[in-house]
Amino acid sequence: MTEEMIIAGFGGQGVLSMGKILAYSGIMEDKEVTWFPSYGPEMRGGTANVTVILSDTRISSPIVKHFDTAIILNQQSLDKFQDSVKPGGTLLYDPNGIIHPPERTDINIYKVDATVTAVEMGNPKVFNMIVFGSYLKVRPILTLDNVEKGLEKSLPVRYHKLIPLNIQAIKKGQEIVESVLEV
Amino acid sequence: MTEEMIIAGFGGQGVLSMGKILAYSGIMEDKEVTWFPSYGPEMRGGTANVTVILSDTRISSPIVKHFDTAIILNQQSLDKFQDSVKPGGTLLYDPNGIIHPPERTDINIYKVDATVTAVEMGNPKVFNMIVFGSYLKVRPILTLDNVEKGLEKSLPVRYHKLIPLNIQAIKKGQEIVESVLEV
Amino acid sequence: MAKVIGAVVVDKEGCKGCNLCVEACPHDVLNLNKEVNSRGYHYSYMENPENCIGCANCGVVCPDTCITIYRMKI
Amino acid sequence: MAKVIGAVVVDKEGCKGCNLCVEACPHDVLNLNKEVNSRGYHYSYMENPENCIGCANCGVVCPDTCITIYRMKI
Amino acid sequence: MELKDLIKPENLVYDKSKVQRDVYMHYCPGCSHGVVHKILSELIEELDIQDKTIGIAPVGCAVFAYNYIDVDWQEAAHGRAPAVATGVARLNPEKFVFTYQGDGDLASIGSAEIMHACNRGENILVIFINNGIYGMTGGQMAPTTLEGMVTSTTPSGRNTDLNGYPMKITNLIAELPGTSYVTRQAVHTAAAVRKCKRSVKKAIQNVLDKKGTSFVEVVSTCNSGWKMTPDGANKWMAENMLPYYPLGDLKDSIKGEPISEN
Amino acid sequence: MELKDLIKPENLVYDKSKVQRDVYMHYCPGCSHGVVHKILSELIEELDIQDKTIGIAPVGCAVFAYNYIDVDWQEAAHGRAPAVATGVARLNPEKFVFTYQGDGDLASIGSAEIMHACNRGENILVIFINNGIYGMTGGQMAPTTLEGMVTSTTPSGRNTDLNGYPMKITNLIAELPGTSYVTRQAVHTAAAVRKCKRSVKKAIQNVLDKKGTSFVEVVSTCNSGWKMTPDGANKWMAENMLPYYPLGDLKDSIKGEPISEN
Amino acid sequence: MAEIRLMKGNEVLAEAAIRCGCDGYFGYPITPQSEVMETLMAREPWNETGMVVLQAESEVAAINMLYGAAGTGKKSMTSSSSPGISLMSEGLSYIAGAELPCLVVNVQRGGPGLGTIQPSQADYFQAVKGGGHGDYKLIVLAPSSVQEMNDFVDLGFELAFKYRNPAMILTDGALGQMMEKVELAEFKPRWTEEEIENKFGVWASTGKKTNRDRNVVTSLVMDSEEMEQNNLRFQEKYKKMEEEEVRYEAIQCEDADFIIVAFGTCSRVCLKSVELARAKGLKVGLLRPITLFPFPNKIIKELARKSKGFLSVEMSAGQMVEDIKLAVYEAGSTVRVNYYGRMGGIIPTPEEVVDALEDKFSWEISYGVKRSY
Amino acid sequence: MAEIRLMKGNEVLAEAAIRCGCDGYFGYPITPQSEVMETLMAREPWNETGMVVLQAESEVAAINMLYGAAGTGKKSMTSSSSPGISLMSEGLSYIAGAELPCLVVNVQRGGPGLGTIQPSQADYFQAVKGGGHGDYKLIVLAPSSVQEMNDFVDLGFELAFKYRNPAMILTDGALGQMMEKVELAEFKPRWTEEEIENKFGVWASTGKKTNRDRNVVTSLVMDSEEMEQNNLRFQEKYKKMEEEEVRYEAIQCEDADFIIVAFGTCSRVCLKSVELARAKGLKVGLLRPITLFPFPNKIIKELARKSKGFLSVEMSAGQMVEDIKLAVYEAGSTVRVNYYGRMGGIIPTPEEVVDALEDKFSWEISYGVKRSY
Ligand SMILES: Cc1ncc(C[n+]2csc(CCOP(=O)(O)OP(=O)(O)O)c2C)c(N)n1
Ligand SMILES: Cc1ncc(C[n+]2csc(CCOP(=O)(O)OP(=O)(O)O)c2C)c(N)n1
Ligand code: SF4
Ligand code: SF4
Ligand code: SF4
Ligand code: SF4
Ligand code: SF4
Ligand code: SF4
Ligand SMILES: [Mg+2]
Ligand SMILES: [Mg+2]
Repeated sequence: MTEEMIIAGFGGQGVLSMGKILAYSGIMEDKEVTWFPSYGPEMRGGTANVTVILSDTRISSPIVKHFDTAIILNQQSLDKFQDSVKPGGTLLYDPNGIIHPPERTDINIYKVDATVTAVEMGNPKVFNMIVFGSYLKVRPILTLDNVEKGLEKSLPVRYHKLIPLNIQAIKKGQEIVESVLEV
Repeated sequence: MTEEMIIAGFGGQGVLSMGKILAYSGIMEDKEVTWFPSYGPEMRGGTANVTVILSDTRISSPIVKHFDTAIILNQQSLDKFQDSVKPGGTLLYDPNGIIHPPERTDINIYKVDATVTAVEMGNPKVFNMIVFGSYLKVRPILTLDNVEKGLEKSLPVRYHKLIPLNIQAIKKGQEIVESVLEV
Repeated sequence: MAKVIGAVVVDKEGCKGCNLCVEACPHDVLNLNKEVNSRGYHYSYMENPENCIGCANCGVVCPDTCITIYRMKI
Repeated sequence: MAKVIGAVVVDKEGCKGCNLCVEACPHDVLNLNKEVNSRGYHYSYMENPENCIGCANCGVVCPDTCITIYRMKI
Repeated sequence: MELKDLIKPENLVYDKSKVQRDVYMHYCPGCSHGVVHKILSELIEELDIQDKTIGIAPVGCAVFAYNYIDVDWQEAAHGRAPAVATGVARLNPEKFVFTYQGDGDLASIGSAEIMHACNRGENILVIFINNGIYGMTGGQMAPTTLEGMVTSTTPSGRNTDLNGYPMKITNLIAELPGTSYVTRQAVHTAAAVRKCKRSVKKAIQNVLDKKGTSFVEVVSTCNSGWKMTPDGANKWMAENMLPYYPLGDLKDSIKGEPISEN
Repeated sequence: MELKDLIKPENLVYDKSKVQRDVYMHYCPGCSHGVVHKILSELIEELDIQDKTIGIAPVGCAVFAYNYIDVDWQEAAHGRAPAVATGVARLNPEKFVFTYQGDGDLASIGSAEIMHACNRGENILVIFINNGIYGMTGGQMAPTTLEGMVTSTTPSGRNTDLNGYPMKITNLIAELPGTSYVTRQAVHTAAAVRKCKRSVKKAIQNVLDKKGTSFVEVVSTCNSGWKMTPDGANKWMAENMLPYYPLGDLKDSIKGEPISEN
Repeated sequence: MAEIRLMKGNEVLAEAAIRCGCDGYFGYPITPQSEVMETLMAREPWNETGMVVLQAESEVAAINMLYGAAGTGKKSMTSSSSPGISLMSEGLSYIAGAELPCLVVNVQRGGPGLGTIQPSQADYFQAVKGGGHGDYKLIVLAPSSVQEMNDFVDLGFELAFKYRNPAMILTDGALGQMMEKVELAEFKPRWTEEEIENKFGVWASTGKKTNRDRNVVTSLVMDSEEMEQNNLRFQEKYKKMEEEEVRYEAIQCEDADFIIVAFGTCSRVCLKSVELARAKGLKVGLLRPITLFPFPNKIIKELARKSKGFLSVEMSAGQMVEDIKLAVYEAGSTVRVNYYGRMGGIIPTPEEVVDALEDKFSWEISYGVKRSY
Repeated sequence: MAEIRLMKGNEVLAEAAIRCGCDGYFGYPITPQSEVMETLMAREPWNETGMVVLQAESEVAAINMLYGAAGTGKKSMTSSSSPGISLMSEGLSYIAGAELPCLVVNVQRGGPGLGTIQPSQADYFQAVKGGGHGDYKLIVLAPSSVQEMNDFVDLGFELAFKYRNPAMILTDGALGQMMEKVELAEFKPRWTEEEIENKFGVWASTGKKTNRDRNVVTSLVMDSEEMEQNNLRFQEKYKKMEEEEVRYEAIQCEDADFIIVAFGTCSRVCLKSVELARAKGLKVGLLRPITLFPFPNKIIKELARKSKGFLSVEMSAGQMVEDIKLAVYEAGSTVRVNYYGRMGGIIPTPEEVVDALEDKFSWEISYGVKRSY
């Protein structure tokens, strides 16, 4: 199993930390992982994206041209990465602020209204965990158990009390994700 | 004509400037010239030497292993350079302070008592010009006329009044040089 | 004594919602908008335009030079 | 009052003839020799040894630490 | 009276300088750099020296200053702006040359270059943005970081035993005979900005009059690096930075005046 | 009484220190470097710290200092001795570390390193030989060269318009809170040598007591570079250098003391 | 049991330093490697192992602090990125000249000049040919994973001390910023003063004991004959490294017609290119130099005899390609060595490498034989 | 009539600068080149041509002053020797990245580290491969006589301005300290502000006129795509130099069995070696690269086809020899390239070069045919 994915959105949406939890959860399943962020001063208030690869074997290139999965959290990122999803691959997006939704017809497209749901849940910070949950639903490559362990590993101990809330958000995400197109 | 020579002695004996006047005089005869000094902090009160080459044609190596002529002004330099004179070449030295005189038998050896003569002339500074005169006597490769022109060129104008004295010293040197061995 | 009145125009898109003008205004004229501009910032606007005396404090402190100020005596 | 007498020994070969000890001596004990040492320097020596009080000024200023000093009360 | 009657060209009292280029700046919201850029743009316009001004941009958050102030620029290596400015000014004595440097740039890596340019009395203006931190690289300790201040390389606060003392480099600069005007200003209030502008104007005038080096420190905020809101940063600065870096002129004399005798 | 009765071990009052190595020094006759070397050797012996001393030699005429004082040494790149000393001292806090630097080394190329080592209050001794010239390289202008002084790069005398001002770097060093003891001494007379030795002793003791940076400037001669006789140089120094670089302690306090308030 | 973590390359450099018993780190912030010092400062190893971490006033100061620290026999290191490493050139030359063991990390970014902060490999020449003056060599290690970022800290120190020579980890912004699973090493105690004295008493300046002559750490030798002897000794040392310390990884090279040569980040990309090419039926192998100096000449010479061509893939205008050509020439071979690369901070994709290979060796691929110039 | 003088190489660099209309010199003393600045200071050209001469506080400052001066379109230069040039590495990379024309002189001495002050050629790699970070090239001129020390100042500026690229004169302590007869150039006026504006108004920062956009001198390009374009442009420029600016001298190479390759001081020595060898009946020629970058590859390729071997003679551990091998390899030849050199400040003698040649090519000499590896 090798899953090559990109997560992209605004800085502040928790893009990098979602990738990190993913990677940590992968480690809990004894997978090889690579987390490769874009970096630079434009990150200050600008866009952020991270390539995450999980694999059962040695990971070769951290630079990926065609992704198995793209998790897209704003229009800019959608425009930039839509075409990079492999035919038959998966694109998951939050429709908030999206004016031009994805147009590909050869990939699986899902959407999750995480922005709205997070506000509804009374905590905008769980936004990225809702998205993460949706991802786990459509690409069940990790068990929730290991994700919980991943959370434990990636969060400093003082934040461990927030893990139940995060798990709740993940479950919520699993519930609310909608299929737009399945190929 | 190519004359490759070394002039060596204590710093302060006017080794470098003798070389310079030689070189300038060479230029006056339209020769190619190279003046290559040893340099370094050991010069402060230590030894000094300079390789001078005069030639009618393009000068190749400024680094010379075997010299046509060596002008030697102290024991250290004699020890160091005696063996570098080409068989049949010329060694001119001032015996002052020399404990072990040159021992080669295959070269022309001359000596000039310039230290003493300079004191006698009432001006220790003309020491090197006396030596120079001796050299010109045994290796008449330059005319006195051109040497005078060379002096003019190499001395700052404010010292031009000293040229007659220098010429006098040169002439003195030409007089007093003694042949020790001619092969 | 002549009264001085003033008005400011905020470059909505240029504003980064830093709130410095709001703090700098001696007459509580300005505030940050609930809405965001296209760059995601809650931009500054005249909440109480009638209070403005055109003192230009807001303009002077704005790091992004988004405020143009008008003043007249009446 | 007890009189103090002194004497110095100059390391002839180490001396560079800088003359600083000569200048530093309050009793004109030292001078530079007419002769040179093997390194070509006019080395310092006690010209007027009887004047020496062993004050060590000469030793203290010598940059090449060539002077050893002895003193005794008589 | 309606706003549209008021908002008319004849009533305009404050507007963006023509010397400021019409682009968005990359600075974080509320960053002091923007305010100082504005002051410079306005003065270059007011003094009508756009065509003779050459700015030297640093490496630091102001590295893109050349995109904001519409004059000729040179981007200098980190810390070396005073040397670059020296090269420019010596060969172009009729130009107005200024450097624009951060505290990391000027007081750390570039401390030799600033001391010597000021000691030579190069005829330049130095703008020194002291925000007590390395903004550009993500908030590391600068030489001017206050004791106890948290940065990414002093996560438990600057400890003078380990990291040394906050450096009042402007005080040292004032001691150098090459400088003629040395002042410390801030831009955290409208009054401070106006005062700062007057100081910078005087400093520029000094350079135009070939009086030697003029040096303007601007005690500034870096709300991102300090992890505060922009107003919070201004307040923190007033309460913490200004007592250690008090505002005012440190020197207003003529070039060549000797430093304190001892 | 005969000399041979006087010249006996029991009457010995002054001799070469055992810490000074038994080799001829390469310095020009009458060079101040030798005197300062002697002071250091004597004190290292007196304080019995030979086995914990690490000296940092500069690039300058004293580059071979390691051949003369019998302790462990590191030869530093030109100007960087304070950084080298920092590396040594931080990792070896129980050693006694000193730098020995010329005015070109310390006040020109190495000005950033010396300012920052002193600002951090590195627990080291800095010996600063200010002879107003670059001795080693043949007598070029140094930052401390006096106005009007002739050197090979100021053949018509130092002109402050072109070359800037003679720099009183020790005064700046004294302003830095990391230094605890800062003094300016000379070695041109026996009295000055004795006084200088007392200062160096105090400075070393400060370092042994971990009081931060101690800094001893020695106003010195370079008779070769100045093109004078050794005594002539001493006189010239007393008449010309000392009025500009007056002798005495500039600071004797505890590390961390703030610099003059403004 | 070994500790497994997910860490950034930069963070792991810091953690590995602490664990391998490093005594001191001196650095100056620069993107994309500031996390090295930041991690160290947050870890406060001075409380744990006694390791000293100091933010220097500049890279020039940092490299000279390193000189001082290394000169006392302590395990010391610095890290920086391209412009900062340039500033260290004089210091590196001094360190090499004084034969001080230490570790320098270059997390490369795109140049020349201020350039970009994105990853690059354009400091290859600087690292392997000597950016500073004079004839000297660094031992240059090129990690290609976060795990190797970890492993090469200890290895770098080991080689540095073995040869009394500075070692460099030449990596780039991608590896510095990337997180991967890493197995951390066990903690090793720092050397005590006695151990250092025993190991290096011969040369380190630790304070002159009565039982030995003073130690002088220096690169100065005024006498040319003596300095030449020094130089010859250095050259001997470098030769020994070439004989004994070459490290590389050869992947699917046995039957390969074409050998891609790539190090660091590029080698990861090219690993995938090999897969892609093989999938297309092209017999491609990957040679990954791990030591850039000493360069794996011997294996290249061997491969030169059996392969139809080499492709050097670099994030530079083509630097390592010269060393490959030199090895091929010295093998008496004239097989073609091509270069493909990206610059400005761009990492090539696996696909474009395959395209480049097909393009540059289209003749060889069509005719199935090698061609020389 | 041209003025003939006897001058030191270092002095002539200064005189040539004044005469060619140089606007500014920035330097810091270092043996064996301090006479350059000393001569300038004594000449006081500011009174004569208006040229500015400034003693900087360090080499780092000097190179950055040069950056500033060159950035205003002025003809500016610096000089130093090996350790000082290392300190300039960052600045040189910036100058290359900002494409500023200027002249840098390296009067080399023996390294690494403080080393010796005697002549050396061990900064060859640093000069031609780029001592600083990133992909950049200097135009490198190697004079071999005091006359060329004179001529290459003007030539260096000419090429620097033609390509908007820093040029370097790579020479050594021997040529710097040596006096020879030199024919000085006529005085050229310095460019006026208008001439600079006309020539370089496009890029130099001379003060923004209303009729043009502001000029920015920078090497910073945050965007990688754009930075890559920059890099590609630089590479184009370097390629153009390789096509158009190669300079060399080939002496008695037509019929030569063996080609000695040497530059600078070594080439003078080898000129005599050729005489000595020919006198012994060995057909030896001398190829003297004048431009080290661009390197005279073409002529080497030609000679590779007809000769039986190359001997690179260097005052280093063997640096240029790599470039010769690369050229030979690219000629599809496997003819042997050997190296002979001295280090530590020692200049080889003509005799030892001949001995080395006979020794290293004894096989070829005995059998009269070429041999490959
Ligand atoms: C030689 C070198 N070292 C380090 C850096 C990284 N760097 C860029 S900006 C900067 C410091 C910025 O701080 P400051 O000068 O205070 O400016 P600010 O961003 O706070 O305005 C550093 C260390 C660099 N670009 N070059
Ligand atoms: C990087 C570098 N630049 C320049 C030099 C040349 N250099 C050697 S010593 C020296 C200055 C010496 O002057 P100072 O420090 O005052 O010591 P002094 O000889 O006067 O005691 C210089 C410039 C060098 N060795 N290294
Ligand atoms: S001009 Fe003055 S009163 Fe009006 S909004 Fe601005 S600060 Fe307030
Ligand atoms: S100060 Fe400027 S940027 Fe900040 S909120 Fe006000 S208008 Fe907006
Ligand atoms: S000890 Fe005193 S009195 Fe005696 S020679 Fe020396 S200085 Fe003169
Ligand atoms: S001070 Fe020392 S070196 Fe100088 S003359 Fe006296 S004894 Fe000799
Ligand atoms: S990081 Fe700090 S200095 Fe930089 S732009 Fe943001 S607030 Fe300003
Ligand atoms: S040159 Fe000057 S500093 Fe150097 S040894 Fe001679 S007198 Fe002393
Ligand atoms: Mg800052
Ligand atoms: Mg000095």
